[in-house]
Amino acid sequence: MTKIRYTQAVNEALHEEMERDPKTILFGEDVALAVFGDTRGLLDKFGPQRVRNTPICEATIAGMAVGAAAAGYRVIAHMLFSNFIYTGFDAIANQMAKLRLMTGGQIDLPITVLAVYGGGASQAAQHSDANHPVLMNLGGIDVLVPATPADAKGMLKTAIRSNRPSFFLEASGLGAVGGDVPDGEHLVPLGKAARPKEGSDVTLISVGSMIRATHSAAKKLAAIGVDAEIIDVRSLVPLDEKTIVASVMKTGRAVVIDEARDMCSAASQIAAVIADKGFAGLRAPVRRVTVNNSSMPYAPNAEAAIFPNADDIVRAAASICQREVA
Amino acid sequence: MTKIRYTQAVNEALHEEMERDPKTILFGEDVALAVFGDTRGLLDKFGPQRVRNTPICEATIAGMAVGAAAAGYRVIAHMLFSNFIYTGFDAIANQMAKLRLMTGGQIDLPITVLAVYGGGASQAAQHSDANHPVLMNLGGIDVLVPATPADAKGMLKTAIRSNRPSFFLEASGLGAVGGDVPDGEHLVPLGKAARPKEGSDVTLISVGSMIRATHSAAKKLAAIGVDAEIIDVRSLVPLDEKTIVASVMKTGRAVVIDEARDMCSAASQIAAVIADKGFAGLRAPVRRVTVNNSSMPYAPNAEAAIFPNADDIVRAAASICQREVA
Amino acid sequence: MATPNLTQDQSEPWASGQLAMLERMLLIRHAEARLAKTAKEVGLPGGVHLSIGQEATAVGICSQLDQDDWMTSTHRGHGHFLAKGGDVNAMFAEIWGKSTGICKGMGGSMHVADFSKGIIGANGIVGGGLAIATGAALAAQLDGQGRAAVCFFGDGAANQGVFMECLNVANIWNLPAIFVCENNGLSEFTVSSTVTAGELSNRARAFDMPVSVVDGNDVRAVAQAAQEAVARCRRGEGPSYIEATTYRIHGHLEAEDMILGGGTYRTSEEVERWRKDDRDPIARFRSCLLRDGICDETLLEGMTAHAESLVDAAVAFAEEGPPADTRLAYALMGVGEEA
Amino acid sequence: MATPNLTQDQSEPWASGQLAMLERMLLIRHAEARLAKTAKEVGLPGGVHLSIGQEATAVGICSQLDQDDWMTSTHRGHGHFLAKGGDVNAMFAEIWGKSTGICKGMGGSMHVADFSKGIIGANGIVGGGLAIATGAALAAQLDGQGRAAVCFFGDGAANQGVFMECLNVANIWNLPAIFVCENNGLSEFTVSSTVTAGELSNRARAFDMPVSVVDGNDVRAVAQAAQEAVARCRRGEGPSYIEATTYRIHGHLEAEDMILGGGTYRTSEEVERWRKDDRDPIARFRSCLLRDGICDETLLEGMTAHAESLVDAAVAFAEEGPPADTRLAYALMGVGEEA
Ligand SMILES: Cc1ncc(C[n+]2csc(CCOP(=O)(O)OP(=O)(O)O)c2C)c(N)n1
Ligand SMILES: Cc1ncc(C[n+]2csc(CCOP(=O)(O)OP(=O)(O)O)c2C)c(N)n1
Ligand SMILES: [Mg+2]
Ligand SMILES: [Mg+2]
Repeated sequence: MTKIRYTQAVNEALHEEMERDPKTILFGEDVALAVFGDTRGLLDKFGPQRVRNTPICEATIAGMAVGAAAAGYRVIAHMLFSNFIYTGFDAIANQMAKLRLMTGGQIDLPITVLAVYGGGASQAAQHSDANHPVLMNLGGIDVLVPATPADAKGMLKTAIRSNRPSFFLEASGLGAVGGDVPDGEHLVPLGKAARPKEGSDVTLISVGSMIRATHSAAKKLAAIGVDAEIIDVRSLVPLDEKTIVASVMKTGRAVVIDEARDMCSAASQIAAVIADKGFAGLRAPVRRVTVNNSSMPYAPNAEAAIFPNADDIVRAAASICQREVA
Repeated sequence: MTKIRYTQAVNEALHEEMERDPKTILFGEDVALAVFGDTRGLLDKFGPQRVRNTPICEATIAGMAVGAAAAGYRVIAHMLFSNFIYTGFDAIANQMAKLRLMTGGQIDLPITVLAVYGGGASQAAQHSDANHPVLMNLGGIDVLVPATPADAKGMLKTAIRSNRPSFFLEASGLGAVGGDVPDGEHLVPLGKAARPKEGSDVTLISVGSMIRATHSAAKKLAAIGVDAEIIDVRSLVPLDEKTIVASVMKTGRAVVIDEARDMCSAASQIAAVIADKGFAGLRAPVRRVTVNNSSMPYAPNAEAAIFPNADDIVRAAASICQREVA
Repeated sequence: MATPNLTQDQSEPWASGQLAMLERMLLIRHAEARLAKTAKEVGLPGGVHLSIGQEATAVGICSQLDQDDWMTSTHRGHGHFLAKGGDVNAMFAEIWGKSTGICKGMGGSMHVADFSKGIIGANGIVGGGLAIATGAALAAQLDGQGRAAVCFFGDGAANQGVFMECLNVANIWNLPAIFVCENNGLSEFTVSSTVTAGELSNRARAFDMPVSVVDGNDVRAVAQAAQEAVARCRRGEGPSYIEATTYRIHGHLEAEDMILGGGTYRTSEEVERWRKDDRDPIARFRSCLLRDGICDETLLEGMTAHAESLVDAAVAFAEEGPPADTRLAYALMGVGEEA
Repeated sequence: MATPNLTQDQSEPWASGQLAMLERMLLIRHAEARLAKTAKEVGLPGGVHLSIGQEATAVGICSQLDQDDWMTSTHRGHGHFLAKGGDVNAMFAEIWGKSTGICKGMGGSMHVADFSKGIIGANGIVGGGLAIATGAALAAQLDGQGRAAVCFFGDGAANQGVFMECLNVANIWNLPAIFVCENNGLSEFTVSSTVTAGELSNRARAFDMPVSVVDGNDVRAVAQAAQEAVARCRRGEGPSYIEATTYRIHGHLEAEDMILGGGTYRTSEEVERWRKDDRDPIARFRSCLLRDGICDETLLEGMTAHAESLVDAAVAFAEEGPPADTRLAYALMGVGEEA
């Protein structure tokens, strides 16, 4: 085990996978100098054929990823901030998500798109979207939101080797967070949720970036006598419905925590799954802690006011555990 | 009352609203000759200044809508098929949805975007998306999916007069369907669901295009002794949670029917709302009848096999009403 | 298709190359005429966009390509598919929505693709193929085998910003890409000149791209331009732009009359002018071949009959095919059967 | 700002127009230098992108605009905002995240806007302003009041396809739009020439757009080009393209060093060259004004001190302002308080 930062974990995964398969290529805006640090050193190691700075043209970046993958390469495309995904959205939604279907399965599309998502740093509305729900709805695309350095490394490696297109979304608030990562080859399967804490009274289901607030909420809940279980839904597509439902069947209560805007969020999807498949075990309403359908305002205080935090989670959990919050 | 087709209702609304306010303008690809019939006659009546054929450039069409609206016009933009929304998605998700927030409310954006959505006609994956969920998640944009000619006319007129951006989505399967429309000025408020059928055993909550299958399912359910209530969720943003929850509190059971892919669908959102606010009255799991995360295949039999239909609804309802289906 | 030797030397290879081009043009024409007939009389699923009148562009370009070269197409893609060596039976079965279709019935008319022949596919999104072809060109460059990637697109698509983005990327990376604009003067029901500023070819020039503007109804001229562009790709000299002036004889799609409900965007005289033997690409090429003594009327009749028989066989193949697999979509989209 | 009379005639209006331009350039320079200092010493929320070294472009263009004319800006938008008449107090308060900010603290540095002055706003999306400006130009055309819509964008943004789409639409509709490319040779941490094919101005020429390429650090040259373009807008003669060559002295954003972690994309010599008096737009303009006898050193010192005092006042105004309203976002997004 070595303790490294999340960004460093991503960087290691990229280095290892590009080393492993010479048909793996990477391109995007400023990947040479690495805006987020995650692509650092790749150009030097793998050269300007396999690692390319593109012009600013997200539509073409995403479309080229499809074409190069269809023509036999394993493509990693960096889209910088997840808000810039929208600029390339036709190639993502109409081509990447659908080409395998439309061609009757003639091809695989081994594409991994990287992007940093989420708010909390006063980046204002156009640099703060947590837009995994939009990607989840497309079908045909895996959506990954690892919350720890170990998962970041292991899931990214798995995603790059996968023959399905995937979005690997790095929570902007987690980039500097450190954590232990197993030494040597470390792969984490996609589609499996993690359970960082067991508990018996309520299941706190955390999506991606929300893991820290969720851990802190669990501590606060313990103080008022609520024993919370935490599920870290690190993979949204595929979604590990089994683990989620099993936990809720055990605790009887669920709070889903997601930085996305509420409408059609991952939280809503998970709540819907629970209301269907977990109904038999449900003893209370399924609560969602999400962003109330607003984009992020710039002012730190205004952003903090609408950004989901530990207290919101505590309040939601307490409300279904018949506990009073101070 | 006059019986007209859905498309005709849309056309009437456009004529009336452009007549009403000379600052209302319309542009899009081939709006002059009206690919779907909905913009027919507008160029002749309102002239080439206010009604303009654009080049094929959805990014600019959507962006111009924002600019022209910010500069004082009431804009109607036609995007043809809802899949083409993706090509203009930056202007929608990063600009249209956010500009009012980012400017601290300096402006309104009276924009109505028209698009035809949904499958069922062998148009294949790139012309069949039911992508209202993606729009619902953006925040700041109203999303309307009227299911009858009367609602199409009344809601479109309201949407055009509204100062919020809205997407008015016409179900491709409903364009030729006829229905009574009140004579004279007919406005339908946004954010109110309709209840075309009362019932006591289960609430069938239909999103947009699914209304016909839902009605037919209700008839089939009656035959096996299930008295279904139907809610027609004609407005997704704003969503009429009250009407939905009240109905489920009464019937104790809910099936949500939506042509969208399941993940983060409107159906999931509605199911999540029920699992939260309607939990007290729930007597059974909340079922969703949606598309199982696939885009539409071309072959009519393959499309029909994955497209939600009346039998799927009947099965879902029967499963929570302890009824056997033949 | 055998790459025709374009230097007119009366030699056997030259003659057989020329005949191969005509053969392919006839196949496209007859195939599409049959699709029109079937759409009208029996009905076909979905929308059908025909390229009748534009066969010389598809065939001229593809005559210079190998099977290994990549090609992306448009919503009007049957001609490109067949010209690049796609199988007419598999194409018909696809349009009939059968599991014997080239895409197993999952794609239909707007999405015919055959990766084994470098056919990345038609595209329902106007401009959708541009960046995909550019990505394939990147792959071709990395492969280092001298492959080219051709992108067909229309004059309407040339107004999509992604077109210019791709010209830029192809140039800065010196990619073996060939951008082929089929300028038929129409974008759906809009006369392109009313929505297009400047000469399209100047857009390519602005990116320092070699440009050639040719008579798209003269298959030899198209092939000549393609030959040069392909040679540049093979030699690693980077991208080219070819603009072929042509015309579509049929409607934007076969259901056009119904959609337009009496509205018009072009005169029937204009259509008739382009149907004439002095403009029709097949008629023109036939008279060239007759004049050059490469064939005679008998041979031509035989070729026509052969094309028609291939189409008959394709219809039979399509009709006989089993229906599409109703569960395949889930498998291909990678979803479990339980929602 | 008073529209300066650009014909040098030593008359009072001419001189005062020139001084007004210098005044605005000084305000921008001092305001941004203060932002840099505050970002470094105290910290500011979010990312801060400064246009130090590019003041002549913003001021030269906006000197020719009326309050009614529309303008869209970029992520590097403080200069455009101030040049178009935006209030420096309200801008600082915005960056400080206060409810007295021009956008009530909802937008911040990358989104400063003031519709009452035609400032549609800065934009965090590279290329995001292009279609918005084109839409404003459409509105201006429909209004029939002779208004212009100016769109500032960078050489990096010129690689976004929407740029070419907008050139096309602006031309075919003859819109009163002015596309102003601030060509500073850099796109974030990439030297633009490595990702840009051909001359940018040729892209505009391809759409038959009148083009003028000017020294963007010569405010008079920029104003001259703008004057012609604005006149075309006023007369209903359609769009223009202006390319102003310039350079950004500061990093892409103030946190650049931290982000780059030792990596570099330009030499410090290059930066120093552009800092010199013979390149710096303010130093150059000052010597012109001295040479032309429009001002003397005393006046210049007074103007500089005035700019600095305005900035001091702006900081005080920003600091004093009450914090942003924490519920405003919901109200503006039109959501109820209950999720
Ligand atoms: C992104 C997108 N916008 C609009 C359409 C609708 N559409 C289909 S074909 C077409 C016209 C295309 O014109 P052109 O590129 O010249 O091709 P042609 O039909 O002339 O072969 C349009 C607007 C589409 N399919 N995709
Ligand atoms: C759509 C989009 N892609 C990428 C970025 C990240 N980004 C911010 S500024 C910038 C470079 C812009 O260069 P240019 O347009 O020349 O403006 P300059 O910074 O030189 O003023 C990039 C890539 C963004 N903000 N938006
Ligand atoms: Mg065309
Ligand atoms: Mg620049």
